[in-house]
Amino acid sequence: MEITRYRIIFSGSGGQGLVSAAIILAEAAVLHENLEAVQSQSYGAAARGGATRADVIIADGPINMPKITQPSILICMTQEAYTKFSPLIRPGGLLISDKKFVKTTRRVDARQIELPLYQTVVSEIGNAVVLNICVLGALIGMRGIVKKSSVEQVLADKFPPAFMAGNQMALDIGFEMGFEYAQ
Amino acid sequence: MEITRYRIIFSGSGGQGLVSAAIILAEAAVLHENLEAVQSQSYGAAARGGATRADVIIADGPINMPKITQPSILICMTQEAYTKFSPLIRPGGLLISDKKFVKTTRRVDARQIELPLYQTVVSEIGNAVVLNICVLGALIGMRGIVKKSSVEQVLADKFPPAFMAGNQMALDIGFEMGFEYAQ
Amino acid sequence: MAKKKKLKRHAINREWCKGCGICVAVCPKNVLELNSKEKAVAARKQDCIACQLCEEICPDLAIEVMVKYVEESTSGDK
Amino acid sequence: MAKKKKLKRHAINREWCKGCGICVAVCPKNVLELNSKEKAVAARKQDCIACQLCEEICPDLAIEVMVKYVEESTSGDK
Amino acid sequence: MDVKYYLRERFFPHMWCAGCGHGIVLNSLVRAVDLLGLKKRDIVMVSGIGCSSRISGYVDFHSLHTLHGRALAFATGVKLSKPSLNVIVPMGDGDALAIGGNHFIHAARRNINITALVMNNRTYGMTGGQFSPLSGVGTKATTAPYSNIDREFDTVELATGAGATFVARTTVYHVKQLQSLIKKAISHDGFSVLEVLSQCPTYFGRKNRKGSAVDMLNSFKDGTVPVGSKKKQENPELIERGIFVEKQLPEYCDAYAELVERATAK
Amino acid sequence: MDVKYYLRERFFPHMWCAGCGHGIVLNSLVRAVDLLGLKKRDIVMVSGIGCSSRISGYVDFHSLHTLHGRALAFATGVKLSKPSLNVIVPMGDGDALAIGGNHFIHAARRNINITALVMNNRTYGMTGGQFSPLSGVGTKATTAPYSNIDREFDTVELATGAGATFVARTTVYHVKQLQSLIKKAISHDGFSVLEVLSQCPTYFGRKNRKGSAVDMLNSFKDGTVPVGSKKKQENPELIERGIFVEKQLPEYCDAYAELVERATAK
Amino acid sequence: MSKNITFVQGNEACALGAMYAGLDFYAGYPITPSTEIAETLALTMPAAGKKFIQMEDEISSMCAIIGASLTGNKVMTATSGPGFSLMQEALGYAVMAEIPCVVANVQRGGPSTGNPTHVSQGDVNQARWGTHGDHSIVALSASNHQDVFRMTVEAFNIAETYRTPVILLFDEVIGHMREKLIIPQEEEIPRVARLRTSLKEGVNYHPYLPREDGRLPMSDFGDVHRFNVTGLYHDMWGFPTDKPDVVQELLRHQVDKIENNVHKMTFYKSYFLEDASVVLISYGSSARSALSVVKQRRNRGESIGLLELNTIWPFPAELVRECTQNAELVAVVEMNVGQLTQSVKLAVGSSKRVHLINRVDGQMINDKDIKKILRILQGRGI
Amino acid sequence: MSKNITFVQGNEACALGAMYAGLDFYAGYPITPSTEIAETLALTMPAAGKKFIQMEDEISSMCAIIGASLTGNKVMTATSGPGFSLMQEALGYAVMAEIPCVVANVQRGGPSTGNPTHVSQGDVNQARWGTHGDHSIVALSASNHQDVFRMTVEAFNIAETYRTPVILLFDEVIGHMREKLIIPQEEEIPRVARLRTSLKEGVNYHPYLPREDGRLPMSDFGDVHRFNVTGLYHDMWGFPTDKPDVVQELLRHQVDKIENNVHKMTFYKSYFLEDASVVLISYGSSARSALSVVKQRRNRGESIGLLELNTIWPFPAELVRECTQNAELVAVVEMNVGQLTQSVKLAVGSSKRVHLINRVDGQMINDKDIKKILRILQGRGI
Ligand SMILES: Cc1ncc(C[n+]2csc(CCOP(=O)(O)OP(=O)(O)O)c2C)c(N)n1
Ligand SMILES: Cc1ncc(C[n+]2csc(CCOP(=O)(O)OP(=O)(O)O)c2C)c(N)n1
Ligand code: SF4
Ligand code: SF4
Ligand code: SF4
Ligand code: SF4
Ligand code: SF4
Ligand code: SF4
Ligand SMILES: [Mg+2]
Ligand SMILES: [Mg+2]
Repeated sequence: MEITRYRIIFSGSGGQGLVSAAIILAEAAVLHENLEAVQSQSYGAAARGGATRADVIIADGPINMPKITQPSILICMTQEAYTKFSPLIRPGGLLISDKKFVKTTRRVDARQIELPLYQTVVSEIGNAVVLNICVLGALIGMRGIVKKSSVEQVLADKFPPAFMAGNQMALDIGFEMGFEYAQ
Repeated sequence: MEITRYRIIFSGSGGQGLVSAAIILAEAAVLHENLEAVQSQSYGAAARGGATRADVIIADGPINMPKITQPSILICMTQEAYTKFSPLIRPGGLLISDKKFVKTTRRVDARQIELPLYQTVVSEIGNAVVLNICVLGALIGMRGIVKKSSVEQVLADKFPPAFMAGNQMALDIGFEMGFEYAQ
Repeated sequence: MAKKKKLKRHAINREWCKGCGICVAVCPKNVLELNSKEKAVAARKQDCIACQLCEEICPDLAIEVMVKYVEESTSGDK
Repeated sequence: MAKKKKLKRHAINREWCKGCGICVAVCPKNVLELNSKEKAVAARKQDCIACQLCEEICPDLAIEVMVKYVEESTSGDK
Repeated sequence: MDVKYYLRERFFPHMWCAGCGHGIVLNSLVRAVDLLGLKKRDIVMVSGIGCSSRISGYVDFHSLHTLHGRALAFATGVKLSKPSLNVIVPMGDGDALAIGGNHFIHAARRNINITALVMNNRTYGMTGGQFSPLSGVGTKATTAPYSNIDREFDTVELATGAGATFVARTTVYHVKQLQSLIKKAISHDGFSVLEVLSQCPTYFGRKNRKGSAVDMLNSFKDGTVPVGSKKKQENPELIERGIFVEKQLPEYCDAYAELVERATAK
Repeated sequence: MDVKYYLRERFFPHMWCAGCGHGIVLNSLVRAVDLLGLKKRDIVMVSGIGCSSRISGYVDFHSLHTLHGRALAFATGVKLSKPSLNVIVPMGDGDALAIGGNHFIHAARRNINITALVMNNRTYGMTGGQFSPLSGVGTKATTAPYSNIDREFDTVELATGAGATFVARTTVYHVKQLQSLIKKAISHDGFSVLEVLSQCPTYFGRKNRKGSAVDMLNSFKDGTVPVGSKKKQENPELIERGIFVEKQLPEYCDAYAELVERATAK
Repeated sequence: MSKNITFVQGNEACALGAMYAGLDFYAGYPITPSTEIAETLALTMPAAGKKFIQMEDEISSMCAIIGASLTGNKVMTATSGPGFSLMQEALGYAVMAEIPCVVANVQRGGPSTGNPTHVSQGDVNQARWGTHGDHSIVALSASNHQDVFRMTVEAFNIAETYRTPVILLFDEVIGHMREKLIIPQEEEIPRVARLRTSLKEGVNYHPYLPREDGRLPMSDFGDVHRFNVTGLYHDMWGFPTDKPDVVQELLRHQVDKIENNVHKMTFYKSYFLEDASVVLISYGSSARSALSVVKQRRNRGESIGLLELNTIWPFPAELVRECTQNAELVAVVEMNVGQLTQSVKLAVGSSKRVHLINRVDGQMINDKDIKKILRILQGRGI
Repeated sequence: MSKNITFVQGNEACALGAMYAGLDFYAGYPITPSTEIAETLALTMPAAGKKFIQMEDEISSMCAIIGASLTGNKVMTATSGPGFSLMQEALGYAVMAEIPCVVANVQRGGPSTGNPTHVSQGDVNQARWGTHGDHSIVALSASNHQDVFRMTVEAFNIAETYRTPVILLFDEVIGHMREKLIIPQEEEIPRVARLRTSLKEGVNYHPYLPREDGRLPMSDFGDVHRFNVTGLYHDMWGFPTDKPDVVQELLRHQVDKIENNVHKMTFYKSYFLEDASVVLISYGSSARSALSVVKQRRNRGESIGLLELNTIWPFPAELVRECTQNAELVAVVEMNVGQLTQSVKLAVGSSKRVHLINRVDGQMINDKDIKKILRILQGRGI
């Protein structure tokens, strides 16, 4: 019997690199922690204009169903994404959103955590490109889905060395912000 | 039960108009004598280079099978056609060939009649184009498959008036030549 | 007498504007800019010459430059 | 010394020839004709200048003009 | 001008990315139609598949959104069966000249009165940035990671070689010219081809470091000159804009009408 | 010359009608190959479907008889996968330019080293005489009983517009030129197009009262002039023969080899 | 003698049937053995003021007739195997966009270029499944020219009634042979006209909203209603959507409008089936030979019958089940490796009773071929 | 951590599998959801000195790979529904001319443009019958990336062994999702090389004369043997013929080489079938959900099992019959209106036991969907 640990949806807009964040998370789990993971995302005309969505499921054993109907963790990086996806969240789940982009409502039955991710990244790194890594940092800071070192390894393997510093900073910033909410 | 009267194959080379002759015969039967007829012919690369073949079946009632395996009457207007098709003829059938083009052999189990059709047409009409009509004339002269008047009507309906004289001559010549062998 | 186009107002459809910045870039009078929500706004209306270039080039058909036609002022020095 | 092409013989493949008459028409010396079986034959061999046009144009590749190369006769008047 | 009169408003904002040049073509198209005074019910937009092809869904004409590459074949059926209609065919560069190349040259050959707008963004936008037959040697694309070795067509030369009787080119930067050429192309009695250079900032731009949509628009300004300009001789890299071919030859539907006269006279 | 060395004799006499021009193309082709001194095993003939396409079965090279209109696409696979081969593609006018038009223009665009011989008899011979995109306005055909309204392509202009780097035309009457142009086309390093006017006495000739095969050949003699001849100016109806385009541009397989170098260098 | 009697090829009968049905627009590309359909229409259509166009290939032919259908015309194309393969993408478009159109496929030997001048019935299952994606299809066949004419008219009727492409699956023997055809009187065969919406300008017209009776009235391009036509899943106005419920409903609608109306589109002929312990099932030219065998055997007193299917798709499973209920032996006579036999087996339920009698060498199956195999099936050896 | 572990899309797994199998030549045209196969190969092939070409369309892509196969290469193309429809004519050519090649079809919603970014398994029967004429075909599927890789290698193996086109029938979910793939060691999966004739120059080589073991050794274009390749029926040298006996023999050879070797090409997985009274049959991504249901129900002690088919065509009827012999209920789980269900019914014989569990709205069928329908089938209502 499979033991699913996490069903995570990253949502936001096309340019935010959330698909990459989802893949990096899944790779950290699969390549460095001997876990299973499945990642999928939205395609097509929907993906072009509106909200993107990237799903990651992480588990100890084989994952049969790659699609998430009820995320245990939902990350929303635009208002549109929040509106569209927040109804899906599993009651009692975790919803992380960005303070600048999302105005949350009370109607969501989940623990909602608003973080000033964008603002922090821009002010501390000066480059919004690494926002997605910061999101990822916050997520694993909050919930130890994978080890920070695993993510670091993926980043090191994936990107040219020149990018490492920025990524590392973003990851650290996010991690710290998230860690405050760790349970 | 169908009563098949005639299974006739016209064979020769592409330019000889034998397909037309076959069609005219069948039309005479269908349009003017209330008989049933089916006509078919060879197509494709085979038809281009080698021997052409046009089949006509004429019967009192419905004709189910349009293809002739054993013709009761075979007309051969080239040596190649003779070689290829004479083995098919129904034992005791009738084989009509042209003296100029075909050298017959004894090996065929049929009544073989060689007529100087080409030569006569050329010398008496001076135009080999109507050879096919002459062949048709010979055929119905020999075996009253359809009335001569029926063929004349088809010719009149099918061709411009200017052609009628030549066609009529050819038909008459053939008919007379054939009539000598009428049984 | 010649009539002259004058700006009435810019009707910018915030729902349709995607903040590409094309109108901002092509405006010959630097009238437009993107606001904090990345939507076009007519920040310097007074400079607008109602050329309608922004309207005609907006890929999201989000701008209408409402114009009025006024008679060419002849009161000035000839 | 210049060599000159001379006819050895025409090899006409009767099996392949379809009697189109093209060789007959293009031969500059009117060497060829169709026989009663509608096959090309070299009726006036003596006139052939071995130009091989008939060979090169025959659509049925049915003609080969066999040639020999003889030295240009210099015995005549110079 | 009230562009909304010509639009199917409920589908706006449209699906194109921010800064996509295709929206500018749409903008100019409705203005050209307005200037021509055409009735909406007399226009059929026939398109294939691609980002560009989605344009037909946004205009309040009859619209036929067909198969990738086949729009001109469908359009030929529409036009010949009802010649009174104005048939406009917006096409992507892949749609028109990769998979659809054959219908393109045959429509040109027949000189059937259809207007083909080739929205050339030098990429397959809809499928995510593969190279197209107009990308050109040296460009990058998801299927040309080591840079492209495929020579490009010159749309104008191809259309001309195929016999099109109206051939023109401009860019989405040159909106006035764009409107005017669309008008001329629609008015032309015969097959007309208008190539419009259009930017895809999302794929072509990103892959080829062409900057923002604004940067790409500026490159249209700087990289093109009017037909016959001297600058072109000095710098052959420059792309010419304007009308390259404009001639009158029998239009296909007209020729068909004459054929019917011949046939019924018999 | 021993043409039989290059022929598959057992299939002779061939299937073409008496006087069909396609046989003359075959005749010239084997001579051109002989003159070039090519080895039989280094040649692949790729053809589509049509009377013309049957030519590949008669020559003792590698032969690939494919689908109607698709020969150049198959040939592209052959050539790119083994660039050392000489790939020659004999095509009918319908095969090359009706159903196969797209592959034709794209092969030209890519400049892949393939030789396309367009055997233009202005009809669909194999299917019995329908009009083709090269028949021309005013001709008759089984599908144009009231005379044809379809404009024709000019093969030379189309190939040129598509970017072919070698474009030539001659007729089966001009056998010496035919041999020489086939040689040049094969030798050209890039995509080469040679249009050969060829007679179909059986269908085009008969339907259009062009007389015998000999008459049709004579019309090629009388109806054509060398490229650039003054006669053409006096009589624009005349068709030019000769080389129209001959230029060197990077060949596709060569460009691919360079691409591999770039990719493996990484 | 009445002028209505003609002696024509099957392909001509098809063309004449199409004219009778009201054909307005034809686009095609020549291919043996279907070419005479085009050639006949090239002569007759312009003379009747109708549109005939020879396109650059089969793909564009299929596309062109769809375009022409949308301006309000009855349309058709004709082809054979290779061309039919090329038409599959656009055929699927006609299914999805619900465009009335008729496609004749005069079958020849396949696969590929195959045996182009010889007979086959090898495209039966391709007609059903040739285009990608879930869909249903209508395909009719005929074994003589009178039926070729009739089925051609019915094809147009079904196309218009159900807004669907209809395939005419003929074969080389039928296409090429000549036999008698009596052209029906003007009103002899009912003809279904294009159903156009009666909604006036300004009233919201839904091109894809079925009426209570299931039919979808159309509106011509150029008429007052402007809507969208697409090959994407779409809503009732014709605009693209990927909403799961709309997708599912549209797919079901398109499949069900055919499958639920099998009985209304089933054409067939039965010969001596009442008491038949041996039932032959056939279609197209092979049904002629099957009929010949049945008549011969009946003359000998054997209880054998024939079900000739003029409707092949949607498969008339109910009819086949009924007709074979009491049969000890069911044999499908066809010129392929057993394509319709599969469907017969599924319909009959017990596949042990169902056998194939076929010929696949390019020659028409004849009475002797059938009798030979039948003897063996009946346990009587060679 | 071994370098052989990767985390990739199914499309990448397919591309990597093809490289592992020895892919030399790829030609294709982009289309969602298959494009990543081409994109991955555009990156990896040139770097390995292999040939990658983006053609002008799918027709030419299919033709180009056939041409390249004949020079001695392992070849492949990839596409989705609309492109697959366009490839049908040339696919039939590959069947007729017996050309080894692999065609991946990553299925999306059809018919027509359909639902291009959503999942479907609607091309199952098209894969079988999409090209005209009688023929057989091989089609493989997979439900996870390890199998995608493996089946891709097997596709090349079958293509080479039987000189036949092989179709890889994946679906959007499999193509797009990312999961773990362990790249096998160099010799871990056997790879079948092109079988070339050992005949020397001058010795009469027959490209279409089967050896005793049924295989037909090939000779590369450019090598010493010159022969003819055609889509017409042909003799053992590859030259066209319409001789009835040759035609029939060639057709039978081409059909039988596939149908008679079903057992050799059947790949499948079985879960808990030994004692299962309920047997689910599935393939592709829907098999994942089916497996999930089976595991859940087994945990509850129910006797339910799953047969996952990796080989879809030739249909492993014998296997299905065996696996379902003792089942009270057989349910085919697929994302279409029941395409494979038909074949299962024919195999099982009694169609009353066989049911369809499906979803056709573009969404992946999940465990809940299956359980819902299963309850109803088991008479337990909603
Ligand atoms: C037969 C077929 N092949 C491929 C596709 C996939 N496809 C959709 S749009 C497209 C290309 C789009 O490029 P282009 O035509 O240039 O339009 P753009 O999106 O760039 O405006 C492709 C390859 C398809 N839908 N149908
Ligand atoms: C897909 C397809 N469509 C149509 C045909 C029928 N067909 C065979 S050859 C041919 C045209 C032949 O004309 P052309 O290419 O000019 O060659 P020719 O016979 O005149 O030499 C056609 C239409 C076919 N074989 N395949
Ligand atoms: S051009 Fe249009 S979409 Fe772009 S910023 Fe201006 S108003 Fe907004
Ligand atoms: S109308 Fe002209 S000046 Fe005014 S804002 Fe627009 S572009 Fe600027
Ligand atoms: S050209 Fe050739 S085929 Fe024609 S007549 Fe002369 S030898 Fe015979
Ligand atoms: S070689 Fe020349 S001269 Fe001699 S027969 Fe031939 S064409 Fe005539
Ligand atoms: S992908 Fe490119 S072409 Fe498509 S909408 Fe975005 S910018 Fe425009
Ligand atoms: S039909 Fe025409 S093209 Fe074909 S072989 Fe005969 S003459 Fe030549
Ligand atoms: Mg594009
Ligand atoms: Mg031709």
